[in-house]
Amino acid sequence: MSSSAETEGDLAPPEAAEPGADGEMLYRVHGEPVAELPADLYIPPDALEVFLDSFEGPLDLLLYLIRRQNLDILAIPIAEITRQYMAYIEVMRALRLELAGEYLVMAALLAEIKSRMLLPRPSEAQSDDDTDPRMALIRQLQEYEQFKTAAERLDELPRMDRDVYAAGASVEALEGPPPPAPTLDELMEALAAVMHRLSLTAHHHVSTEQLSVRSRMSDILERLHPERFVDFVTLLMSAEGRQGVVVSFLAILELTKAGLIEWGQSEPYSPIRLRRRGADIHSAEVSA
Amino acid sequence: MSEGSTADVEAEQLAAIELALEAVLFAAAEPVAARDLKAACADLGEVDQPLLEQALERLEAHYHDRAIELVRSASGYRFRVRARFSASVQAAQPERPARLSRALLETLAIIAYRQPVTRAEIEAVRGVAVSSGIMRNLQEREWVRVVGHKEVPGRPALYATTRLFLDDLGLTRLEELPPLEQIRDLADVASDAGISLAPPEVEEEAPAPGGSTGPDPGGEAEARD
Amino acid sequence: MSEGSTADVEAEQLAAIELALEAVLFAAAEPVAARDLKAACADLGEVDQPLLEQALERLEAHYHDRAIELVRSASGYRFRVRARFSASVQAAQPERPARLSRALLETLAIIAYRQPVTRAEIEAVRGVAVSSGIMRNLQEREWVRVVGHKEVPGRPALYATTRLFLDDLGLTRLEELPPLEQIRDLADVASDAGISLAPPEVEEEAPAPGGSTGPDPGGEAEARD
Repeated sequence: MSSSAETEGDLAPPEAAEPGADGEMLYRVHGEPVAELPADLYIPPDALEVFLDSFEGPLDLLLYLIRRQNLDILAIPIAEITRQYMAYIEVMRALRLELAGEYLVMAALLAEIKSRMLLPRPSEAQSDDDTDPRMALIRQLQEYEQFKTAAERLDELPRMDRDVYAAGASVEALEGPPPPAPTLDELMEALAAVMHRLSLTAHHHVSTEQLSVRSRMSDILERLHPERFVDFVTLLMSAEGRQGVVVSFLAILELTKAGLIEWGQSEPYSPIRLRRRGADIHSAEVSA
Repeated sequence: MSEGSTADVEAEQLAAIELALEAVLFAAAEPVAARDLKAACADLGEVDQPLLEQALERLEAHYHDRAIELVRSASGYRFRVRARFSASVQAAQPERPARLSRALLETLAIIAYRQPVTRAEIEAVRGVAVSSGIMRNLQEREWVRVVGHKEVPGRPALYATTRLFLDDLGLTRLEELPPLEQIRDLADVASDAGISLAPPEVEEEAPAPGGSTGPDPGGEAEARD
Repeated sequence: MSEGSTADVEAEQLAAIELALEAVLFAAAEPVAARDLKAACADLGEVDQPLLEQALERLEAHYHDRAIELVRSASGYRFRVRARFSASVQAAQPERPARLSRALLETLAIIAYRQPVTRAEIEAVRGVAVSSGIMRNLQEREWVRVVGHKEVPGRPALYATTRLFLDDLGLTRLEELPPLEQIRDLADVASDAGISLAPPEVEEEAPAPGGSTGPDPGGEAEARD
């Protein structure tokens, strides 16, 4: 491997100082020996996972390896780059990081290119044209870099609702035909579409609290003030019977859980009171 | 001389405040409370109530002859289009959309089921941004109202549905909406039957190679509040 | 005398048009197309393109020193807060949208510059699979849509960007996207590097963004809803 790296010429082989294969120290992660890390391959081992995530694929990783050494894509020292690429892949596999198949395909391609370059070239003149096995890869890398740069520039453009904001005014005062009301079907279909999408992102979960509770949460929140406490009992709306009390109670618990209201009692056994959490919350903590 | 320059500095500050308020009021989806207006001027020196009101008066005067006006309501300040331009605005709307937009319906549905809910929470569920225009629209149709503010930085508004929303749907209580489980079933049935509830190109999740770097609507819900 | 009054009448008409446009632009949640702006002035006499543009120029000039500006993007005209006032807006509503992942941005860039393009073609450029989540996200933002199907086995969907994509970036045409970096002609550089290479049939795509392969953004108007 080192001999072929030298034939590349334009890459000062950093492994010159490297001890022989037997003398290399083994990397241990979670007590398990993993692959050797070349001297010039510095990554904090615990950062590998993050590191892998920061690449968008094998092309991105290759570009990184090339750019890191200020090399021209057009003159990839295949042997050296392949060696470094393989080292990353080995470490990732040893760490049992989930490695997308594309990384392995690229590894195979690099190995193939490398072996083809070791073969003596046919001597015919036309061979110069299309036998350099690096060409297809070089083109692919160039194209990928082109779009990678384009993506960065796209992200830098001022974007609506992130960097700039639309200016609008209320149309409340305007007269006109009443807007169409949503039908229940339309609303349900819209919600079903949202839920369908959510079901595709497995980790997401829409809680299925009762609507009566959610609606009561809104009502109670609106009745509360940040400056003034309201008697807990009056919020239970006992006029609605047992059901109403239960719903109100659950709503108050939910609001508490969400950190939207706070409880107070001026002294033990005095009536429990509630208020909306407000900005003046800190100055009023005496009530606790 | 020094008096003159102090006055100049003050006039400059006032002008700067006026413009900052203008920016905030035009960008907002609902009336902006005085305290939030002050927060917007944080970089412009001490802004007390009289100074704020002075700037608001200047702003109001500036739009005196224009098509919009600065109005104050119980919940704060906002710009609105003057009533006498109703005909022009109506004439500009090509053919009144027979149906409400999907983004608006989804937003409305999420508010109905998740209320009281912040805009960031709605966005986390939908996976994409909800425009100020939609929030303004829903409030002006009086289907949605602000019932409070969440006590986190920025004090985002908490949205809930209104009485009129129920009336327009022909319901008397929110509980008459189908339970979520039923809608989930509807979504399942639709996908089993190969019916794509919008968007049309829904496919099943592939093991994303850039997985953890990809946008994560679910994870954001927690992270955002 | 009569000449003077004609001029007065014209000036009055222009002022009235300016205000009607102002009302319409502030009332709309989205950019307003020129033809809808003309429709808004239906009661104000004959309004042709030059007159409309004159009124728009006046409107733009009126906001010259203000916090908002009249801008033109793909779908039409809109008012927006000037970028230097963004900080004030963010101070009042600091819920900022989540960052877009690199995977999403790269996918979007390929679609924008190569459209119409299939998912397989995107994957070929990126060297990795494109997750369904990303394609869905782009479509939910209404930045990307399916414009047709490629007539090859499987009839894969062809993706293109929308007007909203341009609107959200403040662009009027695809050609305004930053130009793609030129791929260096391999033949020129290769000899320096001592590399032998294939004839430069390398890149068939025109380096100009959207150039010949990009769809006409105007053509999207009909298809969008």
